[in-house]
Amino acid sequence: MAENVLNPTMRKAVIRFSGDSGDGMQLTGDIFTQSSGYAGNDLTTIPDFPAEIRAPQGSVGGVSSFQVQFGGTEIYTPGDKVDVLVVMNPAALKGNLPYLKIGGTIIADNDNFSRKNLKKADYVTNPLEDRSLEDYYIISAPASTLTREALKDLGLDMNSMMRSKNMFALGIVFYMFTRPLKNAVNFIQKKFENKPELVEANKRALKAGFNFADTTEIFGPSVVIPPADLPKGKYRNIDGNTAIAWGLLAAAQKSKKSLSLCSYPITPASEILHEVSARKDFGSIVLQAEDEIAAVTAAIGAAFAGNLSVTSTSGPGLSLKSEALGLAVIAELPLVVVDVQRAGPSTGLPTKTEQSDLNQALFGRHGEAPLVVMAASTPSNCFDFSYQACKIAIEHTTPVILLSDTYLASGSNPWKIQDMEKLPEINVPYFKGKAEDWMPYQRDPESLNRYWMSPGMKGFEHRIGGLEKEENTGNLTYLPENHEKMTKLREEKIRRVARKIPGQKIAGAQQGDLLVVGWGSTFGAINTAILELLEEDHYNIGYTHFNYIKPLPENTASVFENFDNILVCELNNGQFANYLKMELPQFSYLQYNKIQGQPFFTSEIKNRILNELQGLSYAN
Amino acid sequence: MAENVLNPTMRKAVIRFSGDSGDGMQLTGDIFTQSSGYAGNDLTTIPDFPAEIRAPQGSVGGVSSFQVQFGGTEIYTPGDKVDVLVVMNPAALKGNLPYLKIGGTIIADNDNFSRKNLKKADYVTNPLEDRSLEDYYIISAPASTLTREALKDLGLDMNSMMRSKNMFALGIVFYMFTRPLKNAVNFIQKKFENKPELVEANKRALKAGFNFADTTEIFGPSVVIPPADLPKGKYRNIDGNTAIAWGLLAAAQKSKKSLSLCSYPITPASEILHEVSARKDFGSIVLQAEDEIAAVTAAIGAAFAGNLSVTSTSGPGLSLKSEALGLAVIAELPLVVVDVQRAGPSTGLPTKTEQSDLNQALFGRHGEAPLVVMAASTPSNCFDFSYQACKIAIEHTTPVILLSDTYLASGSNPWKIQDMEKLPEINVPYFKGKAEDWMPYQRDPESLNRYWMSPGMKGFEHRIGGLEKEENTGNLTYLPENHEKMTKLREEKIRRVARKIPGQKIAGAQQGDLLVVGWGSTFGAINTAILELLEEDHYNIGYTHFNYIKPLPENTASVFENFDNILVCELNNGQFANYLKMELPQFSYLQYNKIQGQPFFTSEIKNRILNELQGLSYAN
Amino acid sequence: MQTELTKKDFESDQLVRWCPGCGDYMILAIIQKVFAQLNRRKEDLVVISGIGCSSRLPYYMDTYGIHSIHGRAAAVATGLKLANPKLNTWVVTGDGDSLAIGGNHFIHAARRNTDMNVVIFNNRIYGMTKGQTSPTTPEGLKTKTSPEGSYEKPFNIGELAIGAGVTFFARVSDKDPKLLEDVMMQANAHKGTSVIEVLQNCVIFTDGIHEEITGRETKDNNQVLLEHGKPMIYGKDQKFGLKLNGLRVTKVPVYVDDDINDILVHDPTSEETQLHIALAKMQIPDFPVAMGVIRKHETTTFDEKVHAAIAQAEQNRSYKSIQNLFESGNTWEIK
Amino acid sequence: MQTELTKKDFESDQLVRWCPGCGDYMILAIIQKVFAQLNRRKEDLVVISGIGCSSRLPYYMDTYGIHSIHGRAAAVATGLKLANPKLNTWVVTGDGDSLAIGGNHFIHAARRNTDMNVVIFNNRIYGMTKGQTSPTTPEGLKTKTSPEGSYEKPFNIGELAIGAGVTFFARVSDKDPKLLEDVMMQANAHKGTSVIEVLQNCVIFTDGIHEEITGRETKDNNQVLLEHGKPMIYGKDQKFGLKLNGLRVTKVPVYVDDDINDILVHDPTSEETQLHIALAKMQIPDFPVAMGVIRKHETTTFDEKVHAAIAQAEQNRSYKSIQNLFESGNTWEIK
Ligand SMILES: Cc1ncc(C[n+]2csc(CCOP(=O)(O)OP(=O)(O)O)c2C)c(N)n1
Ligand SMILES: Cc1ncc(C[n+]2csc(CCOP(=O)(O)OP(=O)(O)O)c2C)c(N)n1
Ligand code: SF4
Ligand code: SF4
Ligand SMILES: [Mg+2]
Ligand SMILES: [Mg+2]
Repeated sequence: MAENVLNPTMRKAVIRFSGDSGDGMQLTGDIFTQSSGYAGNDLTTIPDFPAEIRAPQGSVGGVSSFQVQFGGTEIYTPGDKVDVLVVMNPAALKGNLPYLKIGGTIIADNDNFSRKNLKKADYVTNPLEDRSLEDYYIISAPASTLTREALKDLGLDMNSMMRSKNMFALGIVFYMFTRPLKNAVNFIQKKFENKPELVEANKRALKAGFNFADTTEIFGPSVVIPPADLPKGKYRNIDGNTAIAWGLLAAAQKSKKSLSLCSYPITPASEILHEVSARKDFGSIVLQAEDEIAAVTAAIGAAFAGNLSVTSTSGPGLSLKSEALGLAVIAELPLVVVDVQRAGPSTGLPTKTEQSDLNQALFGRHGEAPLVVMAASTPSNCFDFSYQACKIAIEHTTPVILLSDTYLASGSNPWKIQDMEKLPEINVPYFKGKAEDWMPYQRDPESLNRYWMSPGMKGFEHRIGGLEKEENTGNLTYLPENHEKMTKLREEKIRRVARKIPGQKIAGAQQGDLLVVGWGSTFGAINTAILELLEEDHYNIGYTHFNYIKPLPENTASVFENFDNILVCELNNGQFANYLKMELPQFSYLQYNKIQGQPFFTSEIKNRILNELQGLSYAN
Repeated sequence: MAENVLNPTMRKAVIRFSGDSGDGMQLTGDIFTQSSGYAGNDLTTIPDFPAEIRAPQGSVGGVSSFQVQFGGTEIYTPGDKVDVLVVMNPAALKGNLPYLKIGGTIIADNDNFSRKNLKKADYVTNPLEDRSLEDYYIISAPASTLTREALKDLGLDMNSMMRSKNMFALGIVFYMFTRPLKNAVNFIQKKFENKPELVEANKRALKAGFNFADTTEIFGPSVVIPPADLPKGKYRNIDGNTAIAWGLLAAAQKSKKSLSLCSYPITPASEILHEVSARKDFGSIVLQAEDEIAAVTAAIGAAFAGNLSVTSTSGPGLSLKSEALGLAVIAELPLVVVDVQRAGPSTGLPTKTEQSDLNQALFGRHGEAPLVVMAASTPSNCFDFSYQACKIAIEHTTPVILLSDTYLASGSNPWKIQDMEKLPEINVPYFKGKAEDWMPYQRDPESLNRYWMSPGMKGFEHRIGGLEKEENTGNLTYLPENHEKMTKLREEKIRRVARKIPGQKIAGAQQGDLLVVGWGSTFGAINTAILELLEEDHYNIGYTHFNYIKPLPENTASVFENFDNILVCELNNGQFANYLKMELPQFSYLQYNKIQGQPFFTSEIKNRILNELQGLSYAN
Repeated sequence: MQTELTKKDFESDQLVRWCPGCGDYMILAIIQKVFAQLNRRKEDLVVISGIGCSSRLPYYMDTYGIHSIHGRAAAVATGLKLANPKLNTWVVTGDGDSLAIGGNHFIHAARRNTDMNVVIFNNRIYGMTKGQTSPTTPEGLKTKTSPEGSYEKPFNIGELAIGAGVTFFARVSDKDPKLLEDVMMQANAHKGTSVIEVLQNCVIFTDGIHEEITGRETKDNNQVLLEHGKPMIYGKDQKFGLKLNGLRVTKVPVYVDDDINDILVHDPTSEETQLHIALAKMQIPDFPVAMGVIRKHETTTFDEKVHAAIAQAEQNRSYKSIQNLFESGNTWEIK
Repeated sequence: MQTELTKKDFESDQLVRWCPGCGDYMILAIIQKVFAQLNRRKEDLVVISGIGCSSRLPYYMDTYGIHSIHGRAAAVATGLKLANPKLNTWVVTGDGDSLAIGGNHFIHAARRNTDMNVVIFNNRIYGMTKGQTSPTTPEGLKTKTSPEGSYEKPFNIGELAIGAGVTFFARVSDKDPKLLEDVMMQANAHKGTSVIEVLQNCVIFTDGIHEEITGRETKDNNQVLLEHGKPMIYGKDQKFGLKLNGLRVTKVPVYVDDDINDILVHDPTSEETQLHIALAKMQIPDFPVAMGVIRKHETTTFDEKVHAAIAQAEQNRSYKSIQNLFESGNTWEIK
């Protein structure tokens, strides 16, 4: 039998809760996550939903999962493979077993492993009993029976009772990881505030599970994951889409602008629209537009009107916005475009993750139409980059594309709650002088932004539009030299944003054989790989991760210079590497590309780096 | 006084006809062009229309011009500066004098230099008389008076008579260049076939001009431009848009497919739509769609239905088609997108020329969505590349973007009329076997194209769409490895097109100090510059011009290797150079970019090359 | 001409992946059934959709099909039908797909009158993206994007389509397989763009939204089935009828046989649209909702016109061949 | 509140660049005149256009303005108006801009009823791109894209707009400055989306296309001016009137005073649309073309609803501050 991966000295662990869509696995995961937060752990979570809205019950296609990695050390990913797999039915086992480490533990509701359910998952015999799982530790718990038992005098019908059996499973996990039930109970009480019978039912099931574990001898030692060394403060768990929405709200308030969010729903960006729609109490103006083109053009109208204007979308929508973004570029209006990337060209794999909209963001407009491109890299820093995108858009009167993706959108990690007071100021570029001294395309000599004067401001009446503008006056002109000048000015304006953004930092070796380069959502996997490699005494590897893409941070070349080789890792066919070749052709770039609709696994990155290192030494 | 640029030994000359929009300058130019063709000259022409539909009469904004360069040698551009400037009014002189060489000749209708007309053109005194034109040779001809005189017994009203005065001017030019009037008379007879009174009027005016020149002493020696050494055959003059339209018609016939052209009007692409709309006699199916998205998606529907499907547009339309092009890529359908580029981002400078849609063509789609990109380089070879775009689209079941631009669209040069019989065959990739042995995403092992089976074909019923496809079967699948495999297959399919296209050729030195690189419509200016430099004994310069952009011809790297330096010249901010950096990062690239809505002048290219060469020798 | 086709011939081998209980299943079944009765060669049938739950349908049909991109099905179908007018062309779409992002292609399809059948699955919500307001979401309904209840005035599909010039409009519920079949057969027989609005139930996001109209208990009083040449009577025991009062349609009781003479008789074929619009707009509780074929006015189709223009051009051809075109006008010879 | 504004205050310093004789000049002049009478602060007036000859207009107005991209003016205006509902918002567009590429935004604007005035310059052609068929080009007209005569059925703008839910629709000719002014003032007074179709003459590509309707000789017999509360009579000497016959509008002679009692009296404010549509659809030679305000039915505007929802949310706020929102739900402290 394989060694048990669970042991009292482990500093981090990965649990995956999985069951039928109706089994409440997301809630279960949320509660456990929350208690991990309380325990002072760092953590990262990722859900895994079925592609269909509601796949047939009990089928592998209908399995819904939630994975969390938590630890006494910094945690950057939800984990490649899991230590504990909770399965509420055979389909969940079937679908998720590949994620379980050899020597990991399966907690299974064996009441649900009926002949019928086994068949739905294409099992001929019961895997809990047929010894096919010998490499794992199995905890078979009659969760359904014992939950029913615990709830029997509450007067609930069978369906309602069964909806609490996820809490039974959670109780077992709480026991395993020595977690106080109090946290979970608090959570349940908040969640079902107005439904005391549900609070009671869930509490009882939870305790029943906990007690089952406590009184059953089959367990190994229970585990205590120590607290991580996190900065002091108040935390909450946050997913990327909520973080983006909140970043927008914060930026609106700080800039004293109303927020206009004009969007058309699309997976996986819709939640940003949902969250802001629910936040009308902060004065947010939301337009669910008739299509993506209406969304972006309405946002342009709102930007001209003087609002902080945003449109959120995913790849197909970004493509549709191409033409209008050209207008925003030449009109030089502040506009934030949030693109939550999904996988594939066209409709592709709409629920999967990928980083393949970078080309579209950088180059996807006719004519010379430069704008700012940036990317968030963790669910919680989606807040920061959302805020920064607004700040840059406003201060530089430019459209900004912020890239996120499915992985960040649905994943979550702890966010140290920001203090609104301490967020960086946003300086709206109003023209401070008299109207007579102002011209519509006059620029700030430093950053080259226009001034943002809007209807309602007396004396600043002016027209903007898509035709080429005369320098300063903004009048129409076909003069050849003016067009070249304006084209260069628009480019230079974007380049100068680099003066305002932080320089690239290097993790690991500050110089050496290999610099690993990542951007956007791959941070967690790459960073973990680098940390592990460092621990394994690979001192010749550095790592730099990009959040600002266009323009690149000013020190990029000097960072690259310190390494003999550069390996660019990304979830596409090489778009960032290609961009680097254009921007910094003096370097050559090794590439690691994965195009599978999946995030990188830490192990993949490690292997690739080790392979590259080996290749290098062979070459020597 | 400056030396007369006209002399009996000159081997090529440039004439510019200019007058008010209503003065018939385009027709005048056409007739002269035609007679140059008859004289065996090579030539290139370019019109210059006012930006407004109809600007005020007599104003500089309302001047319409036509420029032609013709010669006893190969002619690749309409010429930087002109030898003879015909001006029908003061505004024409005002607007066009900058184009006239020092020592050039002005032929002016001095009847039209009235106080009123001078004022409309902002002249205080009459330039024909105030000695301000001392550097030029002036032929003042009372064209209006003499035309009226010549036509007086035809019973025409004054307006109709005045419409013939362009022929008077043309008669003078015919005399200057020793051209037989017969050609012009033939042209006039064809043009006004059913209007004998107009034929007579124009003939008389023409002869009157010719006679005026003959009998006036003010002329220098008349000039005979010798015939050029052109391949034997039948020729006609053709502009780029007509050539593209005809290429489509030819490809449809050769592939035995009906042509479906689905477009939305836009300057400067509309004429393609107009020409095909007028060619319904060849069975062309034309849909003027409600917008560009409808145009491209209707074309996709037509492609699925088995037609040769095309959508023509310019930059803003190309941007709008981004999303749908992704569908064409993943559906792997033959589709030709003609993008006649215009200048600037957004609406930009819609009547001016530029090459700045290359980024959009190469990268302007979300997800990994590769397709073929190519570019025509002369008005007449628009035919060849239009035909080739269709051939590649069909044979490789892929969307192809063909880039042209305002310069090619409106310019013209002689086209050696192709023999339909001799055009390369187009092999439609039908599956030759039985339906049972076929799968929707099965590929030709060689070029990796799908087979193009369409509704109406029994047993081949299948569904396509935007979701990722399983290899071969085309069924939906989210399998990670499949997505990576299909992404790579789609990319590789495009790469393999390189096997079918001709290699890059080098003009001038086959190796040496500097390789000049161009693509698309800049061929004429660069090639002329290179030829002139060769004549000036610069043996260290080579020139290679790209028509196939994605994929690049297979021998590109080996061409580049032969030179120490590479200078990429293009009418944008460096898009092709950047693409080369990505594709062939082993080389470094010097750049010459012009972003003025204007084509390169030969002189600009020459100067730049000479500067670069000098820089290189300094560096040595 | 060929061996008879059955419903089974139109079932593809792909697993149908809608939520259990979704109204889409019924529509799929009826389309398959109808296709078997069209008396057309299977290879001449094409189903084109956009994106949405509804738009998944082509995968489940063993015909030629395109699952295109969001909103564009009508444009794709127009291109296809013009390219090969022999194809029997069906568009399957949702309320979001056809009326939100696809609105422009929808009205232009209605205007042009290309011969195709457009089946709109109207669940009054965006199903696939999990429950946002659609252009047919009723005011007041809480959705993901209108947590306080939608405050957008919805389109009435029939009114919009007829205003844009559509020649055939019908409404039917996903609970009424017989009428569904009948209406689809009529749409197929109609030359021109036929729009069928199916009141479709989304069990997840708008469950029961059409219930008052289509529910067993309430439907008799809340629906009027319009049939060509028949009086517009409805209600349990057919006790109500529709009558004109000036320009307004009003509802009146039908007590005795004589009352029936005042009752409007349905004529879907009239060129005038006013009454058709009035009927399409009737809403509960004041009126019954009109079901069946509301408008069906035949006129030349766009595909006919396009191909007639081509045929005419071919007859009066300017050039006898492409070679001839190349060599027309002003040419010269280099010898 | 401020010094009185004059037409001159709204003239920008840019050279007006339409063809001499173009109908656009008159419309520009009247818009400038109307703006001077709106009694609004100049800085609160915004003119938004798409692309086309007509869409050049904002450059000639000394107000805030956007010359946006082709077809999108209504969407841009919607975003702007919601962002700042105090702005007096005008959309200037062409028949191609608003009904071809801009069709979707047009129908959704009509549906939503955001408070703005949409002036469509209907020259029944694409002027700026030199003469292609537009969605209002009459069948049979030869254009660059239909050299044999257009075979597309055009939209009737009023019918489409009303079918999509518009609350204000008027028609007026560019030759009738007084009516133009009057209609614009009414549109401005109307809360909601007001669509004004201006029959505009393009001297280059469709010169005289409206001549039969608007020409001095023919207009009396070919136009009926609709005025609220007035009978629909027209013709030289007002000898004709419009009457209802069943559902149909018919034209009848008005000989004696008594005849007038049968004549329809115009009520643009009714919620029902049938008669408005019938009036909007009247065409020569069988009918006079309806001019003036055909429909004007007030109801809550979209901008009012959006801001009412915000106001309500602000009152019943879930979080007293953004900080409060951040700290809501499940949080924990690291000490
Ligand atoms: C360009 C684009 N925008 C948005 C989406 C996301 N999307 C997919 S389906 C859909 C709405 C579907 O609603 P409906 O047409 O009513 O179909 P239903 O799912 O309700 O049947 C949306 C917004 C997309 N796929 N593509
Ligand atoms: C995306 C895009 N497609 C096409 C065009 C070309 N275009 C400019 S104006 C126009 C039509 C204008 O017609 P209309 O709106 O009727 O205005 P008019 O010129 O007749 O006043 C077109 C097709 C464009 N500028 N942008
Ligand atoms: S979400 Fe609604 S419309 Fe979509 S499959 Fe499920 S029930 Fe049907
Ligand atoms: S082309 Fe027509 S619409 Fe345009 S400016 Fe000239 S006359 Fe007016
Ligand atoms: Mg729907
Ligand atoms: Mg127009």
